Amino acid sequence: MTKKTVRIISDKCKGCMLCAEFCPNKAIVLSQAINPKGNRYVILEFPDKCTGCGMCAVMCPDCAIEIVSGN
Amino acid sequence: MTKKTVRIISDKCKGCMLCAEFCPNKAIVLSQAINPKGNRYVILEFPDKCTGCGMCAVMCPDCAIEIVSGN
Amino acid sequence: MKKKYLCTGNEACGEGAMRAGCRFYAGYPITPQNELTAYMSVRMDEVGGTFIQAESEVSAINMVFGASVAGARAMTSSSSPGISLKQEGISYIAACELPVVIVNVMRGGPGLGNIMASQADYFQATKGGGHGDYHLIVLAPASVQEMFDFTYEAFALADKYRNPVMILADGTLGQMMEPLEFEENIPFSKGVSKPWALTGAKGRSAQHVKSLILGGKDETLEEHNLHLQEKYRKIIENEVRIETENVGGAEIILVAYGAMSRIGYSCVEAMREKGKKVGMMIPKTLWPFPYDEIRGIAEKNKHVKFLVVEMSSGQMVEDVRLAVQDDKRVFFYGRMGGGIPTEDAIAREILKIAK
Amino acid sequence: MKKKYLCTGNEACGEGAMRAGCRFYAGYPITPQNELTAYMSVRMDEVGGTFIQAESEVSAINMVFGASVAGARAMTSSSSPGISLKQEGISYIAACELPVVIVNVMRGGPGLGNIMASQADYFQATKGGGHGDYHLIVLAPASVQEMFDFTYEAFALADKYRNPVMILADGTLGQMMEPLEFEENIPFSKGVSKPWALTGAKGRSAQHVKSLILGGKDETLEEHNLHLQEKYRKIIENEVRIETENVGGAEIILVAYGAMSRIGYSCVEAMREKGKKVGMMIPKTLWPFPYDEIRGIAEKNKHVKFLVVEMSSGQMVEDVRLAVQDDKRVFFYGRMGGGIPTEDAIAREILKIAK
Amino acid sequence: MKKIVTRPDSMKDADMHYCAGCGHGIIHRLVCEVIDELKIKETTVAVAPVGCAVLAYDYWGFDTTEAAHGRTPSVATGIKRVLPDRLVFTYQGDGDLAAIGTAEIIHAGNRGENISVIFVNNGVYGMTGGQMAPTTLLGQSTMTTPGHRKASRDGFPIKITEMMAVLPGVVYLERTTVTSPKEVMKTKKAIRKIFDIQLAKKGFSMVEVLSPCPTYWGMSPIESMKRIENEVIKEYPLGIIKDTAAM
Amino acid sequence: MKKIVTRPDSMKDADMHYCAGCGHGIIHRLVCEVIDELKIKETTVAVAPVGCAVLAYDYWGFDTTEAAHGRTPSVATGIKRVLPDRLVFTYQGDGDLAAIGTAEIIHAGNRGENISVIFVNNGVYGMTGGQMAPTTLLGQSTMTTPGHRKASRDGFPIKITEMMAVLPGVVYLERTTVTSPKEVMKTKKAIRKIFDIQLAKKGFSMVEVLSPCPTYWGMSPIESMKRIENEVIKEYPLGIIKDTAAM
Amino acid sequence: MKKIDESVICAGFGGQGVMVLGKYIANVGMERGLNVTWLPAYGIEVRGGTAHSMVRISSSKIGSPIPEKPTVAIIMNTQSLQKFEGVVKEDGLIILNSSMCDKSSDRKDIDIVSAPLTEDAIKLGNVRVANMIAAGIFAARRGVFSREDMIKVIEQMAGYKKEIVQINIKAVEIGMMIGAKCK
Amino acid sequence: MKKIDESVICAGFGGQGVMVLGKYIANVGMERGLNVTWLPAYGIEVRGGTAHSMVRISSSKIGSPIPEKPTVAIIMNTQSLQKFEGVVKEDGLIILNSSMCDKSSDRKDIDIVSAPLTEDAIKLGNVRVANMIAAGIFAARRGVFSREDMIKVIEQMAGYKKEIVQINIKAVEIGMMIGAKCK
Ligand SMILES: Cc1ncc(C[n+]2csc(CCOP(=O)(O)OP(=O)(O)O)c2C)c(N)n1
Ligand SMILES: Cc1ncc(C[n+]2csc(CCOP(=O)(O)OP(=O)(O)O)c2C)c(N)n1
Ligand code: SF4
Ligand code: SF4
Ligand code: SF4
Ligand code: SF4
Ligand code: SF4
Ligand code: SF4
Ligand SMILES: [Mg+2]
Ligand SMILES: [Mg+2]
Repeated sequence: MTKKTVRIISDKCKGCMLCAEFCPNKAIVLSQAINPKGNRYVILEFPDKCTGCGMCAVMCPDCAIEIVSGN
Repeated sequence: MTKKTVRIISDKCKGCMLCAEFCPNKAIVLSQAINPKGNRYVILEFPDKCTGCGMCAVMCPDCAIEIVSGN
Repeated sequence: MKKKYLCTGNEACGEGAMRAGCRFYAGYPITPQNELTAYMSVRMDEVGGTFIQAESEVSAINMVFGASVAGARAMTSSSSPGISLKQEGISYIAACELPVVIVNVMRGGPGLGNIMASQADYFQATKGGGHGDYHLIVLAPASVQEMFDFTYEAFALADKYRNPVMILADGTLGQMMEPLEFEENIPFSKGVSKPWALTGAKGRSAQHVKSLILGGKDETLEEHNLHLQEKYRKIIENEVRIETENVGGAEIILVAYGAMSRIGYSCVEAMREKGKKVGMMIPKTLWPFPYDEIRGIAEKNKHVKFLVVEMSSGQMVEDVRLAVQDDKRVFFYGRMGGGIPTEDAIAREILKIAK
Repeated sequence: MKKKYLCTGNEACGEGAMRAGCRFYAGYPITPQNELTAYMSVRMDEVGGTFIQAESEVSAINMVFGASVAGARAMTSSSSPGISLKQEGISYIAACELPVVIVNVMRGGPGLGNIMASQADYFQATKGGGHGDYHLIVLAPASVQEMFDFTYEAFALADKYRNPVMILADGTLGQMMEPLEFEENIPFSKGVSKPWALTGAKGRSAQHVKSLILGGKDETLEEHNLHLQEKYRKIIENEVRIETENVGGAEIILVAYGAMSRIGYSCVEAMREKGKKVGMMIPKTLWPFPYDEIRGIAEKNKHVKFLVVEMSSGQMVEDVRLAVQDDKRVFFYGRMGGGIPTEDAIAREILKIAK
Repeated sequence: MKKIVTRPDSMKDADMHYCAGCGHGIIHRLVCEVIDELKIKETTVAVAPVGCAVLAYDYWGFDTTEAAHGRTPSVATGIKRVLPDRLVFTYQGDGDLAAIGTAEIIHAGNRGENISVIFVNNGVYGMTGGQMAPTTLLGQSTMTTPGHRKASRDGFPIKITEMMAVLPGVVYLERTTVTSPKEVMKTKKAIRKIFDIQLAKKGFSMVEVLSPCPTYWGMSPIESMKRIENEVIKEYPLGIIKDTAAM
Repeated sequence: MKKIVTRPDSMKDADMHYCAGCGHGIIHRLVCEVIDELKIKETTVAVAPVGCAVLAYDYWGFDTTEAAHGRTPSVATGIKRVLPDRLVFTYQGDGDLAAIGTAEIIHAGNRGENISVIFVNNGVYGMTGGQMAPTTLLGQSTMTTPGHRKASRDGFPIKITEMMAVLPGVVYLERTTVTSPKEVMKTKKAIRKIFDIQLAKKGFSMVEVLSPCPTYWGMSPIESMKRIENEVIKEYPLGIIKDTAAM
Repeated sequence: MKKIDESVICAGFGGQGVMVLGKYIANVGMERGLNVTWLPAYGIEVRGGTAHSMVRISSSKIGSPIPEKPTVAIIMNTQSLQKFEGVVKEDGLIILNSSMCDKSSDRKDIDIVSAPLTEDAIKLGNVRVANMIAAGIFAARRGVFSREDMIKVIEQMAGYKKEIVQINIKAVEIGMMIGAKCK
Repeated sequence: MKKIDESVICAGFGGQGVMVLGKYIANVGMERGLNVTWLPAYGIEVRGGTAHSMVRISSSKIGSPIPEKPTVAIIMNTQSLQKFEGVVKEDGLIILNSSMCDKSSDRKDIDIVSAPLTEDAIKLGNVRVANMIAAGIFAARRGVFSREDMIKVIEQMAGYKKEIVQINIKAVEIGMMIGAKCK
């Protein structure tokens, strides 16, 4: 079985931090960079911590998070 | 003490019969005559029965009944 | 087979709608158009259409908005104060290019006024009572038969141009009875296909109906307005209607619409019998207004004068002035607040002008 | 002492109302006039007046109806769709002859449109968006200063004639900032005595405010309408306002109002510097409209042409045509839906006409 | 001869245009009786509705204004805020209050406007000729409900008073009727109560009066009273619905 | 790589104009998820409000119409009566539903229109820049309540959902929020529920979602969620408010 | 075809059937193949009070539905007499319900038929058919409608209710007799 | 008095203070006794996205508040450069926030001052005063306002909050230095 993890579509992210707040494993953090729409966005800073539980995606108001599985 | 009784202002009466219906002593009846506004009106047919209780006046929608006392 | 009924204008209007395939009506009671609302309640019940007595005129106009979005032929009706309440909705309907029929059986105003006939909502109907640059097609029936015919046709016009159409009647027309004749078995009109209607995105991509246009990816609001103006130009080109009587050689032409034109007709007939050269022009579309037709007559005959008669302080007369472009040749006589110009009074005005 | 503020037109309008003694405001948020609503909430709180954010525009206009009935100087404001919703209320207010000030900061239409500036509610404001024969006094400020001054004066006019007054502005005027100057210690205007107001039947017999007029013992609705018309005639006689610039000897006269006149002014200035004979007429009252003033110029100088520029498909131009009575001399250039005619574009139109 | 009971002082000596046996006449009189009792004829401003009671100002001897259909509470709000010391009340039919004026009555209540509302529920649009009102009972026939009112097509009789009980700004709600001298007197008491509440500046209060419209119920005035007692009260139970006025 | 959770099929791949952390984005997605689950993308007609969600049709991949501010339920009524087999729902803000549209929502409910309503209560007018909504809490500051909302001046936060519970035509009412994954999933379930009710032709139902407006609450998205949990829920308790749908 | 141009005002209290009377006459006109209009006027009051309806019947196109000089006025009560006595065209007709009018008309230039219509109707068994007696008088007096015309329309309008048809026919017949007899 | 006629466009993202910047410049103009106008433009989107404000400052009466050929454009992000680069009047000025613009302007007929305003502001301790640095550049470069004019208005606008006044003054001063220095 392949591990589930998170893919963040950084161009859609507005940096609201709801995903990070509700990640049970604190795997997500805000990056310093700014996307083309002028927003700071989040990154999966600790991929190892991510269990693919999907809480972050449930909270994301902007469909900026996908849960994926595969290699 | 002078007896209380009823004065019906027949020009105002529309013949709705609410007064007659609610007179505990059935002192009021509808007359055959028609007033200048084209309505049949009620009269105090049985003055002796009237106790001046005022129920008729309470029910009259058209202020067509007064309770009076005097000789 | 043609059948002949004696019926009121309000009922004729309702039956015209039914025959045109109107299957959705929402309204709110108001005199002098209550017979229309009541009639629709019965007829919709008979044919399985929808009749809703809405909680207000505002709600009713937005219900027909919805019904039209869904592709139905839909109508609402009211009288002056209620029509004022519909102005936002009407502007939205025009902006969204929804085919909807709106009936105004005008009464005396302003405010609560009274329930007598009036024509004082002409400006509201023709110049835009709502906000923004839009137009209703405004039809002015003058008989019970026309209440039926114009309403029947209103649905076709509305669909053809994707534009709201108003039937502008008045208390007299709504409540008077005349024989109404129509083909018993004209099929209930089926309307036209409406690919723009929202019926679910089956076999096509999702679509929307809207009037908020912010620009960006889609068109700008200015482009949308230009499109509307282009449509209005087409309507002006194709749909102007006016009846004329004895205008050739006339010295004075009476201009009147709706119930007023009926009284005018009686007056003109009587004067012609007495040898007066009086003609008549009866606009049947108030928007588009027959500017060219009136201007044509005014230019052909430089001496003809126009007397406009209205049940108002003078509204259509402005359009006649715009057409004639010479105030000295345009006269007005009107009464307000339920007053109806009589044949006698009109005749007096004509004689005054003739001098 | 005069103080000078840099403030928006919306705020200037609000302060003008406060200085005029307006102590009752009811409104409902809508862009581009939100700053005015917000401003009134703060200022009313400061002076102990009443600010109500109503549940709708319909409710707001009827609240000011009530406040005016009780004798207060009262105001409501909105933008195009919200003003459409107020039409029934406005007709009632006019019919009941209540002094009320209504502000319309126009936006792009029809329908929801957008929040850019527009002048497409001219007809609605001047010809009667509501039902029946009535008129608002319609003032058209063209600067932040005039937003203050005209609003201040609107209350006096409203009281003087017992008539609703509309401030017809647009998104540009509402949101632009300019220096505003006014006498710091002009006394809050006290208004005039209002014996007709309903304050309780103390020391006089009971009285009422109403627009339902059935005739019978009291006057007929027609008489009431004649009374209104008589009042309107007085207003026409006394209150028409227009600014003119260099019309003597002009070959072309630009006619524009509100924010549009500002852009027009820039254009005309530039053209005059280049030696073109271009003048300008800026109506400040849209109703009563300065027909006579424009007609006067048109008659005095048989060759002068008029270019009307509006942020609309052409509404005021009809009034100019009515004044000039010669369509060949009246030209129009306009943009819609938030488009604003530029100085360049106007200049091009002028040059086209000049040829 | 001394008059013991007669037309109240604040009631004008005018013939009312109401049909025979119409409840409006009774309720009009009660309002005037209470105003006389409170001696506030000179400090009252009333707001009449659009409905059969539109001409109330022809019958009431205190200041009264018209209001656009349903906007009665908004007009009253405007007046009351300007003249907080006057007694301001609205008098509204069920079309006026529970149909077109739904938003206005609810938000006046929600603002806790210190006004009093007399809500005359006759289950029909009287003035316009007997169309369905939102309060019309199921099974009742009207001009716009072919056959009779059916829930599936026409919706349900609305209990707006019960709805308003949810609002914190509303301090007193009572439903009464005029079907007998006793009920009439209770109605009068209720009107007195809501006026007292306003005078004590306690906030928004309302009395709903179940009232007959013999004309459009198609029955005699007496039958109409019976219908209220036998049918209408079942849907609209009488009594105090809310009382947080602490008076 | 396989996508296990991704943008729902019926959600367009468009950037939403909402502010960071706005609840509208979450609720939009939930609606689409339910529509995909029910496989009704092709038979749904939605009615968008005037409010921040006015552009919902740019994000939803099913037929959607605009409606004039507050008239959303009337427009939905028109559509549903013409197309009884389509799923028709409105999506409305608290200004749209509980202020200008009070009469429309109540009477759509009272008619028992077979439609579903998603009511996004964020206690403020987002689109017009943060004015008071009828749902604004006492003590909350907005653009039109100098200082903060005071009951005496500005009225009370309105519980329209509780009011609608009085109406027989309304069969299901629930209040939810989006303050945590758990609450978000509950909201989704509630949306599913009201759509199921409509598909079963049971009548009018509504979900009120307490939703954050970080921009006009003047706090971060996370603080906004906390505020809902700590303050808003006290005034607007979560849970099923009415259920007579018998499903 | 003879040129016909009649205009009839039917006026009285709300309950006196002046609306139906007008509609009935208009219907008969239509059945005769004539142009007709009918127009109600509810007076200034919302309810109650005096009302009237206006009928025009013509062999040529009808313009105004509002007759300024009616050829006929059917007057059911005193108030209506005051209102309409003066407007009737010379050589016209006034039909007067003497049961409800406390005076008659002084006009010499018109035909006046005065009869106790209410009482006659009560005698017939239904006070509500007073209006149909008036219709009969009109038919007889102005000679525009035959008995057959009149009866056919009663049957159409009253429909299936046999007794109602019968009593209405009776009323019209009595009216026609009165109309024929009076001078 | 020298004839002055400046028109300034301030453009950038919502959060970059382009509205306040415009108001500030207009205020300084007013304090100098000049005629001024300020007009916001929120772009086509309801919220977010690029916005701009327009200022006119003139010694004569101002007609249009919408400069068709602005003399100055203060450009805070790439999108705004695309939009306004072309409209600036010849001999005009473009002030460019190079921190947020991925390219500069090619125009040869105008004065271009490019500086990393965002970074400079962060260095100053508050990213939000990038706009005030731009204001300083404007003042120095166009020579219409003196340092005193600029500072007086900051004090009026920022009011009692001392630190805010200080950092804004600093920003303006830095801007004026940049403006004086650059060529
Ligand atoms: C805007 C508007 N819509 C409709 C009307 C017509 N109208 C007058 S009264 C009324 C309803 C009357 O019913 P209700 O309020 O129940 O009062 P009632 O006559 O039964 O006492 C209506 C619909 C109007 N005058 N104005
Ligand atoms: C008739 C009308 N009035 C006012 C407006 C302005 N307006 C747009 S949205 C809105 C309210 C938005 O608040 P809400 O419904 O709570 O939605 P939110 O933006 O908070 O999601 C208002 C007042 C309008 N467009 N139309
Ligand atoms: S999927 Fe779960 S564990 Fe992974 S980032 Fe999201 S919330 Fe955290
Ligand atoms: S929830 Fe979505 S928008 Fe918010 S920070 Fe996370 S990925 Fe970005
Ligand atoms: S006063 Fe009493 S007893 Fe006398 S008539 Fe009236 S109800 Fe009857
Ligand atoms: S209650 Fe009044 S109106 Fe009715 S019958 Fe008796 S006296 Fe006449
Ligand atoms: S119609 Fe009904 S409510 Fe109106 S006056 Fe007659 S009985 Fe009363
Ligand atoms: S203003 Fe509030 S409701 Fe609107 S998009 Fe922003 S956060 Fe959401
Ligand atoms: Mg009623
Ligand atoms: Mg909201």
